[in-house]
Amino acid sequence: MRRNPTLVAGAAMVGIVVALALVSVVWTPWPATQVSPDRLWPPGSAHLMGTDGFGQDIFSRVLIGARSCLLVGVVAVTIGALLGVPLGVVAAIDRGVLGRVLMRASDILYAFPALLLAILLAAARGQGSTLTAMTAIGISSIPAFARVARGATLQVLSQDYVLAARASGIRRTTIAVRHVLPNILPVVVVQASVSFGLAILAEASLSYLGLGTPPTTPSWGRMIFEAQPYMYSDLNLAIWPGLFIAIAVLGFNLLGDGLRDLLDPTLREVER
Amino acid sequence: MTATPIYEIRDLVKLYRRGSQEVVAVDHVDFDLMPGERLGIVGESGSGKSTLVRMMAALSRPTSGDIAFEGTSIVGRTDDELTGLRRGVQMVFQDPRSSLDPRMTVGDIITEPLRSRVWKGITRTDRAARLVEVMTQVGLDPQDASRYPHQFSGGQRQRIAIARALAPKPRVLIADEAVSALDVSVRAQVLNLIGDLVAEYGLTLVFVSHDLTVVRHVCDAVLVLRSGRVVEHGPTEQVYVDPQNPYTRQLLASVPRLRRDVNP
Amino acid sequence: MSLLRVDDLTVRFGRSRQPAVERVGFSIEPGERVGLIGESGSGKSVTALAIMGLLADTASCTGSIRWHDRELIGMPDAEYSRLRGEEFAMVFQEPMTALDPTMPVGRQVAEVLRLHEGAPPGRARGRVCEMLSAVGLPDAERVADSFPHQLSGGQRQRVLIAMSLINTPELLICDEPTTALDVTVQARVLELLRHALDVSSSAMLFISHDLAVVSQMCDRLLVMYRGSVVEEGAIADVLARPSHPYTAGLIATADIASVSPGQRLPVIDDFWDVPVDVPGRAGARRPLGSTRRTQR
Amino acid sequence: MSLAALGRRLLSFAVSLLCASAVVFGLLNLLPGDVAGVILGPNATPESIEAMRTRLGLDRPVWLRYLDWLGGLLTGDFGTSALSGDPVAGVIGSRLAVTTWLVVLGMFLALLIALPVGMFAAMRRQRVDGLAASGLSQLGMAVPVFVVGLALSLIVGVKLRWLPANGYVPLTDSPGQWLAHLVLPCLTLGLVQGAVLVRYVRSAFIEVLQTEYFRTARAIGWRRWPAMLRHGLRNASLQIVTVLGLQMATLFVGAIVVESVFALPGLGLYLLQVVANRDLPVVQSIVMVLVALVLVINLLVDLAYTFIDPRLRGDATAASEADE
Amino acid sequence: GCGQSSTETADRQLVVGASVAPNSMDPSTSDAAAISQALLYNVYETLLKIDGDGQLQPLLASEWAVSPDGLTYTFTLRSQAKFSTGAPVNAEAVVTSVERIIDDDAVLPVLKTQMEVVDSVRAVDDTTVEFVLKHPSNNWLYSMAERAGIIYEPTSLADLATTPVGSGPFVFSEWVKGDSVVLTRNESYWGTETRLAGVTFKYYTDANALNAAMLSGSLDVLSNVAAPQALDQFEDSRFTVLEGTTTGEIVLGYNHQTPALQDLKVRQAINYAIDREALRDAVWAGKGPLIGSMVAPTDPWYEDLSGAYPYDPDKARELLAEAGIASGSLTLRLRVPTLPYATPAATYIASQLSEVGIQVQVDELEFPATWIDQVLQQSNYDMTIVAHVESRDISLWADPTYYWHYDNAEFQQLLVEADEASTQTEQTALMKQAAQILSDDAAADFLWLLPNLVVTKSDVTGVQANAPSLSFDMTAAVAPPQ
Ligand SMILES: Nc1ncnc2c1ncn2[C@@H]1O[C@H](COP(=O)(O)OP(=O)(O)OP(=O)(O)O)[C@@H](O)[C@H]1O
Ligand SMILES: Nc1ncnc2c1ncn2[C@@H]1O[C@H](COP(=O)(O)OP(=O)(O)OP(=O)(O)O)[C@@H](O)[C@H]1O
Ligand SMILES: [Mg+2]
Ligand SMILES: [Mg+2]
Ligand code: NI
Repeated sequence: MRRNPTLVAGAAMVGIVVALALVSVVWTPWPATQVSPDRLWPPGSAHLMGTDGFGQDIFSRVLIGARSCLLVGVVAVTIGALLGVPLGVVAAIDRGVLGRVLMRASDILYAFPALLLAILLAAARGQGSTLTAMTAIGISSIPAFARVARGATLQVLSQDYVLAARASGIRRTTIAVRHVLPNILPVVVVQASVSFGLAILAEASLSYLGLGTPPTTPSWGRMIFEAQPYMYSDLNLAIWPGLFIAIAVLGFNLLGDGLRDLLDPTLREVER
Repeated sequence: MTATPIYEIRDLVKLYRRGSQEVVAVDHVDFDLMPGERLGIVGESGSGKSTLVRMMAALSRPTSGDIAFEGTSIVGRTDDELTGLRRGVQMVFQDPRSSLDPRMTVGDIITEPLRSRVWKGITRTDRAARLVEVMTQVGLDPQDASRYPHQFSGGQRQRIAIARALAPKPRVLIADEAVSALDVSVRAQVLNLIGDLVAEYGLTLVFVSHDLTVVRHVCDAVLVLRSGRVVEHGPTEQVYVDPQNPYTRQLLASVPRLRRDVNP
Repeated sequence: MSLLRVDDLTVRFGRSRQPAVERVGFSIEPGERVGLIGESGSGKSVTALAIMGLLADTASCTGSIRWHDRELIGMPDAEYSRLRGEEFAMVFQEPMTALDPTMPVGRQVAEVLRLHEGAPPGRARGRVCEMLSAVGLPDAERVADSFPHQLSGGQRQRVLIAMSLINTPELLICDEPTTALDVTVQARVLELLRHALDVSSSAMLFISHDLAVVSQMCDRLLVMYRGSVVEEGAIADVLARPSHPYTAGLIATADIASVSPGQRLPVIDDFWDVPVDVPGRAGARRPLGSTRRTQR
Repeated sequence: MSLAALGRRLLSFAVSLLCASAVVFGLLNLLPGDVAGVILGPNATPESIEAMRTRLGLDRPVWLRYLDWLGGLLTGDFGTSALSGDPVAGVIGSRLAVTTWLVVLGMFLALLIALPVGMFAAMRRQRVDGLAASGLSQLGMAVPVFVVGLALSLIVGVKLRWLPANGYVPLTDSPGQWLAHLVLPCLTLGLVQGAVLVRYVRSAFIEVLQTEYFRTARAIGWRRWPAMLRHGLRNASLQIVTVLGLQMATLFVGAIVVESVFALPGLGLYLLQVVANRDLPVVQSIVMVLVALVLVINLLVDLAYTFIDPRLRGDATAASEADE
Repeated sequence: GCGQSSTETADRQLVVGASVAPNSMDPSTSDAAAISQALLYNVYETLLKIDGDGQLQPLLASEWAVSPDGLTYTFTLRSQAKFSTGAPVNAEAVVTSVERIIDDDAVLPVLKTQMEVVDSVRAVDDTTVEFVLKHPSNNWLYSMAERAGIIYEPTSLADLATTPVGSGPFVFSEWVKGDSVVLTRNESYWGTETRLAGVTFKYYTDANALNAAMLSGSLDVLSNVAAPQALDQFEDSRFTVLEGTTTGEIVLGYNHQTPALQDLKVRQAINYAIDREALRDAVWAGKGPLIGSMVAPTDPWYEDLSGAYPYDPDKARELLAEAGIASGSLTLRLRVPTLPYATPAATYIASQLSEVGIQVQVDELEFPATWIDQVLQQSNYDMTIVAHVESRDISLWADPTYYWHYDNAEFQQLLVEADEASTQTEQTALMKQAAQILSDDAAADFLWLLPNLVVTKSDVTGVQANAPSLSFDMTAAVAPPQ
């Protein structure tokens, strides 16, 4: 631990975000969506981070925003990993038609970057929504997981212990579960961490384009978007959510780097 | 020995495609392996040694030719039809780092062959008993079964690999460069161990190496490969004392020898 | 005066408490061929790299390495670089990876000339081909234009030797130059190396874990064990009267050919029972779950 | 690469394109709402909308429209905009030029930032300044693009008024103005992308630093930086080119955000507009162009690879085992 | 021109920043307001025009006469009027233009409705046109001053969507789709030539980008500030801020088919629950008057009805209780378009309604396509917010099929009577009644009127503060060359 300051820093930052989200479940200083005439207050004792253009308490919104931030990351990463990892593993194990078709599918998917996909999906639903954003970001992270999983699987498959297992008559599916999955886990975890950061950034961008989280749910990306008209006079509105986005993304990136060092120093850079 | 051969290898060919070129890794190889025989396969890097033994263990399919194990062909069989081979043949690989799954305990590694479908009847207690047995045989402390491979030295890891191969009581042990990655100081130990085990259980041994002196020590017959072809095959002593093929002679002559007669 | 004199060299990596090399001292005279032998991880390569000044950034080096009376430890990189490849050179273990895969080998050899002599490209090319022929590469022109992946392991190692000898350095350090090669190729490369050294009359530090090879290449022998030099002397002396159990074991096991087939091979552990005090790390830790000495 | 291998690569590229076109068309034709409503506005009657759909050919079966569109694409005819009635190809062409300038210049800036910083961070990865450099890049990666863009626009454009805060002037109108308008967007893209690149450049060079051939280069007397430039750059560029290719591709899409921050009339901003209008012929074609660009860049990266890496030039490509 | 060519004193080409880009150049077949904004009165002319105070003024017609029964209108055209192609604006051109609106299938239904009342149109001589109406209509003459009344160059009709040709002081020069429309001075304008070299309309989808562009000096005129929170940034000697009115009533529309909203008490409760003044302050920086009904202050029958439902949450809760709605039991979908005023207003309203016990689910629908599809066409909503920018669009409430589904016979009758009223006073009185009904009935919550917040560089003059029509009229603008 002491030897891995990256990991510690990353974990601490992620910890902050998780703590905010947990706290918001039981307590916020003010109702996060309550408008009031106390508009555009600077940070102070009543409102720790001040209030926004609707008189809503920024600190409360930042607290609740941590929830959307984590939710987006968790869902996107889950979609990406659940679909991408098996895809990559199967593509590596089956070098026949199936494997090639899967890899081709993943490559084509790769040509639809998150933002494009989100725009199309959001357009398809006709309205921005957190779910759409999460799905789009998740789907577009599938190829990254697939590639990483495939590469790692190929590497595991080239190890002699797989040959030894085959020589003992162990089935391929058993090999995949017993040897491949545990051994590619570190790479997948690292990728998940990086994808998490990317998902948060993507959600922020989508919110900025008006395709992300809907208006009444506090989300950090949305808060920056809404702070724009006040950019000249009340920078306070944009700084807090901006700061926490940076903390969250930086946290997950550092966590990924730290985990990589911890789990396997020889791991190659993950896909971004 | 009048017994039937345990392996009959006929006109075996293996081609690899490399881009648009073809590489003949094994080129019309023919030989028999008798039960209890200890066969050394020597040759330079890339001469097709590994390819040959992998086909013998049905880990790779020949391009043409036939391999019969205990009288039945193993070529073109599905995994389910290879039960006999899988029970009877085990392998030890070169690199003790990559041949042990870093995320499994030594106990799990050694008993893995017994958990395969070819050994259906074996219970958990049977396996535990066998684990203690083989670990003791190869000179490991059974107490270490819950440790992970990286906690062992190179020589010990190779012992683990050997224990895994011995666990299902195979008739044939194929060792592919089992000592090449080891330090000289450890190599002797492992060689002794293999020699002892083979003698004790009457194993048939296929011992692959590029080091002629090592092969001479454990094997009673040698097969010299060059570019996938057998250039010489005969009893060890005969090959060493009176090599027939110029290539074998060159190989022997190249082995560095300790020079005690240095004059400073 | 010695060509190279190493005193009390200690190398640590990062913050680890165990030094990789501890209080190593030896010297090399002009033209002398010294063998350095020891088990894997005993610190041979680290010693060689310390002399070359090419240790990783994490390494900290103490003690003294003197080259012709000039202290190398702490020498600025610019000055050090002028010595490297010119006065002393090194051949590495892995010929597969020691050459830049994206550059024709001829140009890589020519670089050495240009770096130190500023030779014009035309003349450099001539010298390169000459040198390549000298290390037994018959088709020197073609080889010079090849990329590393188009050459065999033996050819690559010859190119590396050509590279290190082209400026006729006073000292050549070879770190297991033949370990990755086949026996037949190894025999030829060693022969060539001997010949080349005879011509250039350079001194050599030859690292290997194969006692037989060292005995053929060197006059003097250094034995390292867990970071320390445990034995030093003329080859014949050491072989005849090893003073350290590790050396004794090494000699016994190295000579497999002399053990008749089928007999049990001597192992190093056999020699540990002889009580000798091990210099270097007192009470050095045995590897975990270490083989019991009594075990057969 | 052999001719046959090149052929295979091109064939697979074509198959990918075809599949992608089906995906694009399928996805977009699931969208609710159509352009007929937008054209006719708030006061339209259901009958007039039906009539408009018929006029626009929106009532024909989906597969027939797909084939038409595909056939058009193959002959270079991207269809006509349902809203304005003019050919899509021309609009996309002029828009693409803006986006391409943005992406290419942005990437150039990113490289200009990332190469020295990344190399420095790799060289001095154990020192404080090297760590600071990579830490800074980590921080750069954690800030959303639009925040960087807004900040630059606000500070340089509005407060200091050194450069236009946003907007665009075509190169043909006034080269000076054109450049002035592109500086901030390209810088935004360059900073953000550069931060990401630093990471890759750093790790690529760390890898190089640990290779035996780098050690050889040092052993023959190269000093650190020259050795890095002479032997490191080309080898590291193998990895960097891959990353660059991947990023270039996503950049074309990522440019959407930058274009909306800086109101640049590029393809991305246009896409947002036409999606909002459900001008499907245009949306389809833009998405297809973007996707095709990504695929083309991937192809180019593959080819660049064989150009940089001599190991791939001969036929000794990675061995493949046919029967397993 | 008319002799006094002033090329040597020509002012500069002004760059006007605007929010929504046009998607076509034909105002008769595409409903986008941006087309009229750029082209009406600047490029295209009508027989009469609406001036800055909402009054009708002669333009192509020097005078017009109405028969006593209010059915026959006779327009006298200016003989010197001509299109930029050189062709004269004669009675023939007027008849062709009007008949096209009536007969061509491609023309927007709105415009057809406005011209529905025309029974016949006839060229009496080269400069006299006679319209016969089916019944008297006050609205019709007003429509003739807007886009339905544009006089097109008869030979240009085929290419209207891309190359408009008119008789105005500017000629269309270039349209870069989604980015800009360039107009240049009509060197041979029939009337008083403009002093500008031309006008470039530059479009910024993002309201903040528009502000930034103006602040950084890239624009000469900002047609309407869509993010007024930054308005005080323009309080600087570099700029002049003009604050006028538009005809854009921001309406919180109720779907009168939603069962809960059919109850007058519920609608009134909502109106009481919303603090419109605070809402306007938060969302639009306090700019724009509170109106209380669907009438803009530039209309003659304007009355300030904004006091009808003062902010009174208790009253709201009371009314809800009377309507039998328990707190928290009513959930309404507020589906708003992605427009700068709509989403913030939705956030605000959702919060205030939740205080009186109405749950609000806010959906942000992409504008225009999704909003039009979901709200306008399918009426798949309970409440929505949109600004109705057409002038005198109170008539929309008379159409029960329109998306509000407001069906009030009395109101409809009043509107018909007002249209056919023979005097202005009579019409005004009737219209006031109609507006009152909308207010009493809480037909919608009329939030506030979109202000016209024009910013110009301080050397630009002659830009009108009010926007009573869709046109952004640059014909009188003056700016010295730089
Ligand atoms: N999977 C493969 N794909 C393509 N070619 C292969 C593959 N495996 C081996 N070869 C080639 O087949 C030939 C024989 O290889 P093999 O591994 O059997 O040699 P070997 O004698 O075991 O060598 P070593 O001593 O280096 O282990 C070599 O030329 C090798 O490059
Ligand atoms: N860059 C490094 N960072 C940390 N430790 C290192 C580094 N290089 C070497 N070591 C450690 O230093 C010790 C000596 O290593 P060295 O490479 O000198 O061994 P060697 O005698 O050359 O072995 P071999 O015969 O395997 O080449 C080892 O324990 C090794 O782990
Ligand atoms: Mg092999
Ligand atoms: Mg070494
Ligand atoms: Ni080629």
